[in-house]
Amino acid sequence: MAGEVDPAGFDRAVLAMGLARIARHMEVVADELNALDGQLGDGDLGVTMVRGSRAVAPALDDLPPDLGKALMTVAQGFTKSSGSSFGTLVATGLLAAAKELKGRERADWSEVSGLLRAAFKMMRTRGKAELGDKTVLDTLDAAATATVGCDSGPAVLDAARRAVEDTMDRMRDAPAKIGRARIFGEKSVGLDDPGMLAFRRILDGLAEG
Amino acid sequence: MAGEVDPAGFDRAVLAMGLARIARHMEVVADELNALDGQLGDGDLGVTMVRGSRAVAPALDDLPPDLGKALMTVAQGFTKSSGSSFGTLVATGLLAAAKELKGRERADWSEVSGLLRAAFKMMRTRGKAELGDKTVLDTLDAAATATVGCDSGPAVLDAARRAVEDTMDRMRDAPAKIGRARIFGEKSVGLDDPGMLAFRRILDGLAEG
Amino acid sequence: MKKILNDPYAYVDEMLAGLVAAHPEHYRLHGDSGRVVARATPGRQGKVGIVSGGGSGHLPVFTGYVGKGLLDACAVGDVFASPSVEQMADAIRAADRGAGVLRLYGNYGGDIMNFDMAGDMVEMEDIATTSVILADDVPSAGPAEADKRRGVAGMVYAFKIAGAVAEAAGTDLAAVTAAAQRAADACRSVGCALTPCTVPQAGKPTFEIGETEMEMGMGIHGEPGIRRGELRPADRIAEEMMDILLTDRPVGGTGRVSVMVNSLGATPPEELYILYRVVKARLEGAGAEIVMPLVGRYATSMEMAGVSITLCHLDADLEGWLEAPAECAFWKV
Amino acid sequence: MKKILNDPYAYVDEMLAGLVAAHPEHYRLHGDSGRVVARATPGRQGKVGIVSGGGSGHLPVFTGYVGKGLLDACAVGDVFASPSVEQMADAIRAADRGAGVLRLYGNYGGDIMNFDMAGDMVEMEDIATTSVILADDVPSAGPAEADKRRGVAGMVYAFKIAGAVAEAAGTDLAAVTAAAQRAADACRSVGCALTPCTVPQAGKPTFEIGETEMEMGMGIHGEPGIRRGELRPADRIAEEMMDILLTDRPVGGTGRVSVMVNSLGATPPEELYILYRVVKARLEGAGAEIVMPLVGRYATSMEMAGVSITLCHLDADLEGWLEAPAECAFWKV
Ligand SMILES: Nc1ncnc2c1ncn2[C@@H]1O[C@H](COP(=O)(O)OP(=O)(O)O)[C@@H](O)[C@H]1O
Ligand SMILES: Nc1ncnc2c1ncn2[C@@H]1O[C@H](COP(=O)(O)OP(=O)(O)O)[C@@H](O)[C@H]1O
Ligand SMILES: [Mg+2]
Ligand SMILES: [Mg+2]
Ligand SMILES: [Mg+2]
Ligand SMILES: [Mg+2]
Repeated sequence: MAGEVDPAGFDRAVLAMGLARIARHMEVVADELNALDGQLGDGDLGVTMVRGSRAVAPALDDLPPDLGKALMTVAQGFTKSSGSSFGTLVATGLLAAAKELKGRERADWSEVSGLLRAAFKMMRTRGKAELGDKTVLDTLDAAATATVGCDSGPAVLDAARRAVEDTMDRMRDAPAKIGRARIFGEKSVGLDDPGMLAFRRILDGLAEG
Repeated sequence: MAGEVDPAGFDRAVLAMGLARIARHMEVVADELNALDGQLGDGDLGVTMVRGSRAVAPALDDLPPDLGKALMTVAQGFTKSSGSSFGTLVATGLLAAAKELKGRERADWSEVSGLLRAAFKMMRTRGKAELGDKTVLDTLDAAATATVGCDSGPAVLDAARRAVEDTMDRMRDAPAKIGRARIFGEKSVGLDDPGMLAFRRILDGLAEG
Repeated sequence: MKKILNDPYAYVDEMLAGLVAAHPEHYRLHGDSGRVVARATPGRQGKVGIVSGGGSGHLPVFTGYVGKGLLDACAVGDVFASPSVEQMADAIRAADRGAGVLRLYGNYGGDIMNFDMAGDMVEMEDIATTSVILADDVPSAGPAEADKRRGVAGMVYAFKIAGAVAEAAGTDLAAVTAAAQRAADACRSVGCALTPCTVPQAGKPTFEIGETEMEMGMGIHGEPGIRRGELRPADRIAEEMMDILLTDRPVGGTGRVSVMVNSLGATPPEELYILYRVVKARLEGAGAEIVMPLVGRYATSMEMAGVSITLCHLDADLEGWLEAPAECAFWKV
Repeated sequence: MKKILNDPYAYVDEMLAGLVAAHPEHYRLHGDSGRVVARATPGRQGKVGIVSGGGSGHLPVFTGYVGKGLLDACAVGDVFASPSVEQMADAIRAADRGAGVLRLYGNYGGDIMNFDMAGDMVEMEDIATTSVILADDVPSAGPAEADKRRGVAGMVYAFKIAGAVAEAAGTDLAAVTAAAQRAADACRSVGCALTPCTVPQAGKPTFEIGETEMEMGMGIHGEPGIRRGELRPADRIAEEMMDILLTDRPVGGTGRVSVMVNSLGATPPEELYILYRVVKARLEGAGAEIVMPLVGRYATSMEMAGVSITLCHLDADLEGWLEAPAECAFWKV
């Protein structure tokens, strides 16, 4: 953090700091995620997030300056550490963002919305889910939309968190239509989708000091 | 039963009558035998005796006049109907007696002791048990000894029953040394040997009108 | 549910260590993850590779079927959990003999995502891949949504048939893929569970069921079935299962059918043979001729009690491939 | 203990009906009792016959091992009960190809009596018989009373070895009997039970055991073992079992040993492989070289959970016979 603060954008140092915050927060919320996933699936979502972040941690201190390569490195942590759907989706989203930022050492906060959109698209292709299926995709789509035009870190984060929260409230009573939760059918009504909650907790982690 | 009564001996008619009585009595005591065998083994001794007697029943009305052949027929009922040890031992004892009586249509009651002795010997060879192992052999040996010189049906039966009863009282607190009961070791102490009880119930059946 | 194990988190790694130690003539570990099993003696250069993968706890599925005339390699996940993308990519690499690799596995979202992503990864290494996904579990979705059905024991037929085609000289990736797809399309399965099993890391049974109950149509991970009720006599269970299978796809075509009566784990072969009487009678009553019946433990859920029945509707090609020689530690044809 | 069956009294007959219906190329019923299984294709004229028999509920033991290079015929009793004398005599007749018949079975009083008596019966028909009785279950009696030990999974090695010798041209009854005796002498087994099983006709478990207990040395019908206690980790269970086996008979001679890690029924292969790591390490640590390890379900007690380990100490002859080809529905060598 020797450089000056750049309120309009981020580089690998800011990225590393954000990832470290997320990693710390995942340790805190792991049980909560496991428990919710356990009600509708196999109860490993917290484990997935913790393993993934821990796999990434050693690389944070010297991420490549190229933001694309940096995000690739982070994605690999998730493809290696676990076979759970959410880990693969996270890796897929990171790869999509990585492609967008390839060759660049700095990006504007105003680009984040586009990165979220890119991640959303590739994750939708990978998982073959649709909007409305009550998956992490619904919150990601909402976040991408809500952050359009946000040009500071706090603005982006704020808008994204609000959008995710609203989406979760809106969809809580819908039935899950994909993944393990689908087989529980009606049981998913009234319960949050675990993947949505995980995304929310990622944003919470970024917001924590 | 058209012929005169022969107080000194028996033929196939007397044999058939005796077997019919035993068969009837086995139906009565089956549960008792199963229960005792169940405490020390597989609980099938009553079933074995009932199946065996039922298998013999159809042949009783025209047993061959040759007492040897008649006893062979009875033995076969037991070798076919079940694989349980006691069934095979009964068949073995019957075969031994059959060999002794081969070619004869009548035998003296005074010969019964010798027949029991022959049965005892062949059953001992077959089962490789020794006197004192707490099996049917101990009662059979006692009955063979006690009936020496008895020359009427009632005398034979009386002596045999008393000998069996005494032997059971004497051996009740000994541990079983052979068969399934052996593996229960100390548990057999204080319990009658199921095979001894079966022999006693056979004699009881003969004594019943 | 008592289990013989050490650290639940070491369950799969120790299991694989024992597997390759016991059968070094069949299996070897490939790569760094410790979770890829490949043939001890690789197929000939130029052979189309066949790879499978999925969660552990189903032996012989998946890993057990690595062998000549069957799979080339397999990625092994934790119990009932998908292998990672990296492990799947490694398995594809292990299976590659220069003629491309067929990914042949069951219809589970996580496995599909991961195998797809693994395919993208090896594409950059110039390994061509195709996919055939088994979706044979009839009760898991209606005929209109047949592509949502889960993949269960029909997998074994697909491994066998695709494996035979890949072994034959001069067959390319398209041919092996097409044959695998025909095998997948030919299979219909139904399961019936009597007891759950326990995932070692979870430490508790996958579901609850009464002392005298059974659940018809239940999935191999304890996915809910279509009817729960009192345990019925064997013959009625077999009748109900055959009804489900023959309603979904009646005997037709050549009339030649292979049938698998499979224990989900704890159910002993004695009970499978009792069921087989009715299965055979029903098939013959429907005009079928039974080819190579398989009765035993071919696709399991550890110590779950229950059975599954799979029909593989054959044509002359499929029948020939099914009967071609094959060999792994669990099955020799 | 849930079971898939119809009338418990029809269990064995229906099981056999299914067995021969599923594998007509291997098995046929012989005689009137419906309880004698013989090879579908009898051995050559002049071959020494090998017959076994005993209670049902142990598949593949006994009936399953009828086949080329194995048994010629088998008498099948009710579950855990001896076949009748007549059935055994019929099985001997079915096995006879004019060169006499070896009776090869386990050390249980009822079976011995019945097989002896059956031998007497067929003697009158000029069929010569010999007997070799397996007594491989180490914990069932001390070394001084080794002849009182029960017969368990070692049987499978004896079937295999005697079967190979009988198949070879020019071997007579004495040679086959001697080889079988050598095989029987070479085997040592120990079992460890986690749960009981249920005899269909009895309808209740063979014994009771706590939710977290195991019993070391327990017999395959639930005969009491030598130590009951808390379920231990897999590695410690394997260590204890290997201690028992290697104390009774250390590795010696050629140092070549075959080992069977056998599920008693419900215990899945995953757990057997976890155990196998330690079994192998212990054997190699004792200077042994492992030949043809067998990991699977070779001798069971229906749905009992637990394992047995059998060592077969080999010499060059035994090793050759063990590896000779053989084939039945449950095992191909
Ligand atoms: N095909 C899919 N498309 C989009 N999101 C998915 C898909 N499958 C699962 N998810 C998301 O992942 C979450 C579950 O993740 P995870 O627990 O890792 O799954 P599993 O353990 O079943 O592999 C779900 O709550 C959902 O948000
Ligand atoms: N080897 C033997 N020698 C003499 N008697 C025996 C022998 N084995 C069993 N018995 C007798 O048979 C009785 C048990 O008979 P049964 O219930 O038919 O045995 P199982 O069911 O174990 O085959 C025992 O109580 C004993 O009296
Ligand atoms: Mg999950
Ligand atoms: Mg998961
Ligand atoms: Mg009994
Ligand atoms: Mg009995």
